[in-house]
Amino acid sequence: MPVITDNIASLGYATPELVLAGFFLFILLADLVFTRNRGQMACTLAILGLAMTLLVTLRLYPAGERLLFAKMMAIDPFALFFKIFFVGSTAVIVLLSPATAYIPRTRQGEYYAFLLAITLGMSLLASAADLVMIVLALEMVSVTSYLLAGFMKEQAASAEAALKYAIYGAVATGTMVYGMSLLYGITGTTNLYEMPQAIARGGAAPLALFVAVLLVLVGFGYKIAAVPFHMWAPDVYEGAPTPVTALLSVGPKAAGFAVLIRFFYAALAVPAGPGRWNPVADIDWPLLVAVISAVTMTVGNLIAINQSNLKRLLAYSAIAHAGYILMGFVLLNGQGLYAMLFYLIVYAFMNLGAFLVVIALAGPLRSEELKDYAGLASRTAFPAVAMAVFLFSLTGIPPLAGFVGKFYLFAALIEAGRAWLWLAVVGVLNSVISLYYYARIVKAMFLEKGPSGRLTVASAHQVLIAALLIPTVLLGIYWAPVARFTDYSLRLLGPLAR
Amino acid sequence: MIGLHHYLVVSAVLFALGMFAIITRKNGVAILMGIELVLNAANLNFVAFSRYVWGGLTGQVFAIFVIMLAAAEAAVMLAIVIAVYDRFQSIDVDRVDSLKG
Amino acid sequence: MQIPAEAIVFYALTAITVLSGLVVVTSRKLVHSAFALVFAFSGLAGYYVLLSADFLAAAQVLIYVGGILILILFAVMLTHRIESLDIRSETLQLLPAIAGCGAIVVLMLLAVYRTPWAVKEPQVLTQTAQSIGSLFMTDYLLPFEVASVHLLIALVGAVIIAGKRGGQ
Amino acid sequence: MDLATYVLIALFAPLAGATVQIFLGRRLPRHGDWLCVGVLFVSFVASIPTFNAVWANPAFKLQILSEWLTLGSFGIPLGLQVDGLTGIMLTVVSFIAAFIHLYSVGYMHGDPRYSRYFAYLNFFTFSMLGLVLADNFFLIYVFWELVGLSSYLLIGFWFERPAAANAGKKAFIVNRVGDVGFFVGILLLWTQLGTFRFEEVFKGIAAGQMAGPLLTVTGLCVFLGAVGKSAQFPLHVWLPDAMEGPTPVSALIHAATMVAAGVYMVGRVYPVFTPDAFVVIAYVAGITAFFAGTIALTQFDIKRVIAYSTLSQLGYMMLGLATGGYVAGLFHLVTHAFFKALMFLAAGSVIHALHTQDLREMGGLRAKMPVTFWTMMAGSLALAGVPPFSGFFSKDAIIGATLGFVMAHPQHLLLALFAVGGALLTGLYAFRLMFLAFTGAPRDREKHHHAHESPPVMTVPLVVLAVFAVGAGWGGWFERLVRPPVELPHGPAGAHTLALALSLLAAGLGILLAYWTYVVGKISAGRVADRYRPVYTLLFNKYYVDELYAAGVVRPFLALTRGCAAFDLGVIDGFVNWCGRFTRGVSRVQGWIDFRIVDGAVNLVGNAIRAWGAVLRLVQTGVVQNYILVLLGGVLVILLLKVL
Repeated sequence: MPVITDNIASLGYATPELVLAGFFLFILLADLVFTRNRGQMACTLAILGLAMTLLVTLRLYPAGERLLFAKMMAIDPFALFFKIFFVGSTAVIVLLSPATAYIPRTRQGEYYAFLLAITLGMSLLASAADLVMIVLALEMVSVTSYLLAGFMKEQAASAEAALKYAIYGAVATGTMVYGMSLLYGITGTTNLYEMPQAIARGGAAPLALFVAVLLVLVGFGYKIAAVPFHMWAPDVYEGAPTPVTALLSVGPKAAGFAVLIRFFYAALAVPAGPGRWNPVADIDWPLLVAVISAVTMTVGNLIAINQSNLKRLLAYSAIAHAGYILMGFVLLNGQGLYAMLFYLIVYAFMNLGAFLVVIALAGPLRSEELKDYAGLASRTAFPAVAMAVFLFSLTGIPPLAGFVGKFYLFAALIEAGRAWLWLAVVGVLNSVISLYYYARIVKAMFLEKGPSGRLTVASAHQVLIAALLIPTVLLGIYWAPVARFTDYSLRLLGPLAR
Repeated sequence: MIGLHHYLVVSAVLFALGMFAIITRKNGVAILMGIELVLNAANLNFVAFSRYVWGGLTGQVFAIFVIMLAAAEAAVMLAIVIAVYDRFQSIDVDRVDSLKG
Repeated sequence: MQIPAEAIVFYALTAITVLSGLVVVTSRKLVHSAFALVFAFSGLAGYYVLLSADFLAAAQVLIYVGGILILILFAVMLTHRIESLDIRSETLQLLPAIAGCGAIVVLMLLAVYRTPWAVKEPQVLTQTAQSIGSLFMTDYLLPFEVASVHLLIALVGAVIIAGKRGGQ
Repeated sequence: MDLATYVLIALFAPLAGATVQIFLGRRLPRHGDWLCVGVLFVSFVASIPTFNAVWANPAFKLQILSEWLTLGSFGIPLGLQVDGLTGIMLTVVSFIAAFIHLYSVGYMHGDPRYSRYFAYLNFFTFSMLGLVLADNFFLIYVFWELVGLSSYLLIGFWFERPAAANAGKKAFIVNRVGDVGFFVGILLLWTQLGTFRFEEVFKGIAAGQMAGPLLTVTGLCVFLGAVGKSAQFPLHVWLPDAMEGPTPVSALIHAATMVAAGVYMVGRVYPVFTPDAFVVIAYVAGITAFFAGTIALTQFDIKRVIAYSTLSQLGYMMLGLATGGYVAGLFHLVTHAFFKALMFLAAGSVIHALHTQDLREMGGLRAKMPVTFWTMMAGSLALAGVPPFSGFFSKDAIIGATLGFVMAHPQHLLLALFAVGGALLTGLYAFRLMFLAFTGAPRDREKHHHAHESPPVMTVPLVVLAVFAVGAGWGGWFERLVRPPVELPHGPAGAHTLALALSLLAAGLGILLAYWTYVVGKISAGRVADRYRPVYTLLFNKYYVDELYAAGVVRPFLALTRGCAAFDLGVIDGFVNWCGRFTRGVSRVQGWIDFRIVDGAVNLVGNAIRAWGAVLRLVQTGVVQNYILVLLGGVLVILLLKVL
């Protein structure tokens, strides 16, 4: 694999991060210098920055697969996939924010700057090829998340969310760093791409290696909110400003998956033929992750059933979805990874969409409680219908995008043979359970009687909802281009997925 | 003769102490202290491995980055603690539990 | 028993670190914990010297003792009235914590002792400050820059979150 | 534009119409009826080039393929195909559907859910067109289900009426029974042959990769789907009840879409059936043809008479297909589509004028409603199989095929009796209806006085359809376009002449009997009924099939329900309720099969799940240190499992 040691030469391949960092500073400075309309200006600049990031990211595709900055950072279609993903999901949040009243006017400049900062952190995380970079990028995402969660600090819930998030996050990071220190002791390197050989060379130290991997997994598991590292998620999701919640449930989660995949597939697996791997040194981490996956979706769905606050319900649903996505992770083959990436795309559309409806209705409805959604369909039809579509897609009902995503996951498991059939069964059962609570929302909106009086939803939000609704429906019927894109994105540096 | 194992034992004990503090202390600031202990335990590992097993400076550099992260985290967390104090008039974590279920 | 001096220093440092660590986690008074933490961090700095990581030892003292601890004390003072500085720091879920932390120590030590670490003759490192400095400018340039951006984020964020109602 | 584009337009125009209509229908001028009627005519016009293409070259074949889903060795193709049969079906379905849409504008005028009705109707048509065009089992199953769903919505359209909501449910559930069979059949084919594509399945069967009893069973499973959808005995019970839907819907269901789907499907996948399977099919079909005819004799609801006649005719189609009359069976499907749509619309016109469906309250309408009378007469003549009306040609061919089959296999003589007897019954009940409704003195003067001819928007479709009901049998065009996919045995030479004679005789006798009974009065229907009271009662009660189901299936289910209800802890909220109230009406009805069975079972499971969720919820205490303890505990458990 081509390695670029020269830092200056590497810069040319780190343009997305440069642009993001530049705009982050720019917004902060502009916010200090200008005095009028700072919120709008910051929003505009953020959009501009994201657009430019997208542009330079797309221009990186011909670069192929490389290691940059003395093997600190990897650039490959896999990383670019996630960079585009992050830019896209942040862009949705940026676009929906001006029409809401979540963020105090005086702090809007910093708000948008932090949105770019978290995107920067996620981009770095997707590219991180060294434990140092993983820790730094993960911390950047985490710290920015704490701050964003506490952005409405005047409200007790927001402050509480920030505190819990910070404490939990710090513990998870601390544990992960401790695991990394053991990993360094075992392998003598902090570079992911040097680890398989080092592990193979170092002879058998299975127990220490397992402890190290497990502790590192705590850090990643916390980011993707997998059981038993998930417990921060519902409280934080409920307390944080809803746009931030929407972002947290998509962006950092996907970033967690990105680093999880790169870490495990680059450092702890060796390629065994095209599109397959074997775990290095016989550590049975696939089984470990499979159990975590099964428990995660079950716990998430079971608790979600009893929720009455929509944000909290969606938080548990997000936990359950982390479990679904993890199903693809355990297979050690390209098909599993493919299903994961595809599901992430689908998940981004439908989950952001569901949150977007909650956000759009929070203003006119003054509530995020399920009981206030009764009879919503007769008060404002389009958001209600869109919400129903997003929720059914999250359930995995055809012909919506969620169905295709789940289909790929289950099919990959079934294709892999009898070993993982149990996981597929658990997954299907969970999908059924999830229908129970998603349908409850739909039932409330369409069949129950609620107060009368029309609600007006901001037109900016209507447009955004439509923009997310169309792919959610379309991807359920025709997804060939996205599938091709996903397939191409499997070019992970080092071990090629396909 | 002091060897690698000695340091690893100390580090494991520090890690456990830090965890213990995090789990048992009510006070937000005390929890932060526990977190610092955990991070320092990791750092001790890094430096010890660097010295006794692999040589070079990788471990030390990593430890410096961890110290930097700890500083940033401490700053943010203490700021959040102050914000929580403004709302709850307390920094006892078990009283900050309005979000649950 | 060739170099008892190292052993003596090590055990002395261990006594300081672990005991003050114990005080940190058990003291009923927050301020006592804070000061005990100074000793624990200093003990760690001593280890670093023993491990011939002199730059790191200095950084430990400067950043932890000089920076983070001051920060902690500020937070203690900002969140309590001066007269009640010796606020009690109570505990909860004691028994499960003892069991859990005890178990994790045991398991980790098991892992440590079962592992055949490839221990080599320790090299004597000189002038680590210079080497680390040049590493930051070469191999570790990217993490270094990322860390600086990270600190900036933390700084701005801390100001915003801790600032008075309504921001600036 | 190339042909594929036209085909896609023809297929998707109704879908587009339905989509726009469901969201915007109420805001459009005239509630969007022009849009929905318009897209159907677009669809019809777009299907004409296809027809031209197959007409110019009967061996024409067009395939529109697209890989829809692939995963490793598993792939589902998304293919459409056009050949002679689909060319005809595409045109006929869109044509009839278009006129039924047009007719609905008048019939449904002023209904509170007028716009919704058209959306459903468009969707129904789309589903049927997709079914016709599918080139693989997967796709045909998808559209099959869509047809079922949309028929359910339309039959239960007036869900405020318990009978309508019940009928919708009944249709849905009975069809589901058939669909299970179909699904199993498809899965069997797939596991044996590894493909869903018709072409490859046929190739595999021709190559002998699947044969013997397994193939017979598979074929019967597939046929079970058709039994449900095409309302063959014993799953026919839903069709007469489906009359509760708006009359144009009945017309659509009976003529071109729903029931035709089963027959079309059997024709489409013809090579899947073994001779043994065909014997079973033939008996099912023969029984349906004959007994439905006998029931029709005793009914007084005008729509029910036509409904039972549909059952009987469907039996004929299947009988033709099963006895080697491939072309005859499908031909009858097409001619029947024309004259049955016509008869329903004419009946609708009568109902519209009289506001009653009871034949006993009609009579003497001929003068009041001349257009309706004459068009209906054309339909009845076609139905009875009187030359030169279209029905004659197709039915004659079917009887010919059946006789041929019976001559070759004398042990199946019963089939011939069913076929000929059915023809006699057809003439009898068709003209019983005509005479009772249109001739003689009006039996309800009040209603008769208010009766009037329907508006042109309703009569024009009648006239157009009548033209086809008369002429669709001429010219041998169908034989030119549709060829059997497999080599069929030729029946003995004399079969056709005999069939011609017998069918003419049977039809003539039937009509004559009707004339004697209901016009001349030589035979008193009442006295016949009295003399054979048990038989009459049996027929009048439709052989008690519904009651048998009630005793054999429904009551045990209800008993089970009560058992489950005992366990039911009374949680009302939740999925089941939502499912139960899928349309609001469905929930209001207690009826045929009580949803409480499902309610009880699922609520039980639901309660258990909820209880678990509530327990797990307790862990989420709100104190972050508890969370961290759980984290630590999780790590420890995993570690311990590893170490031990």
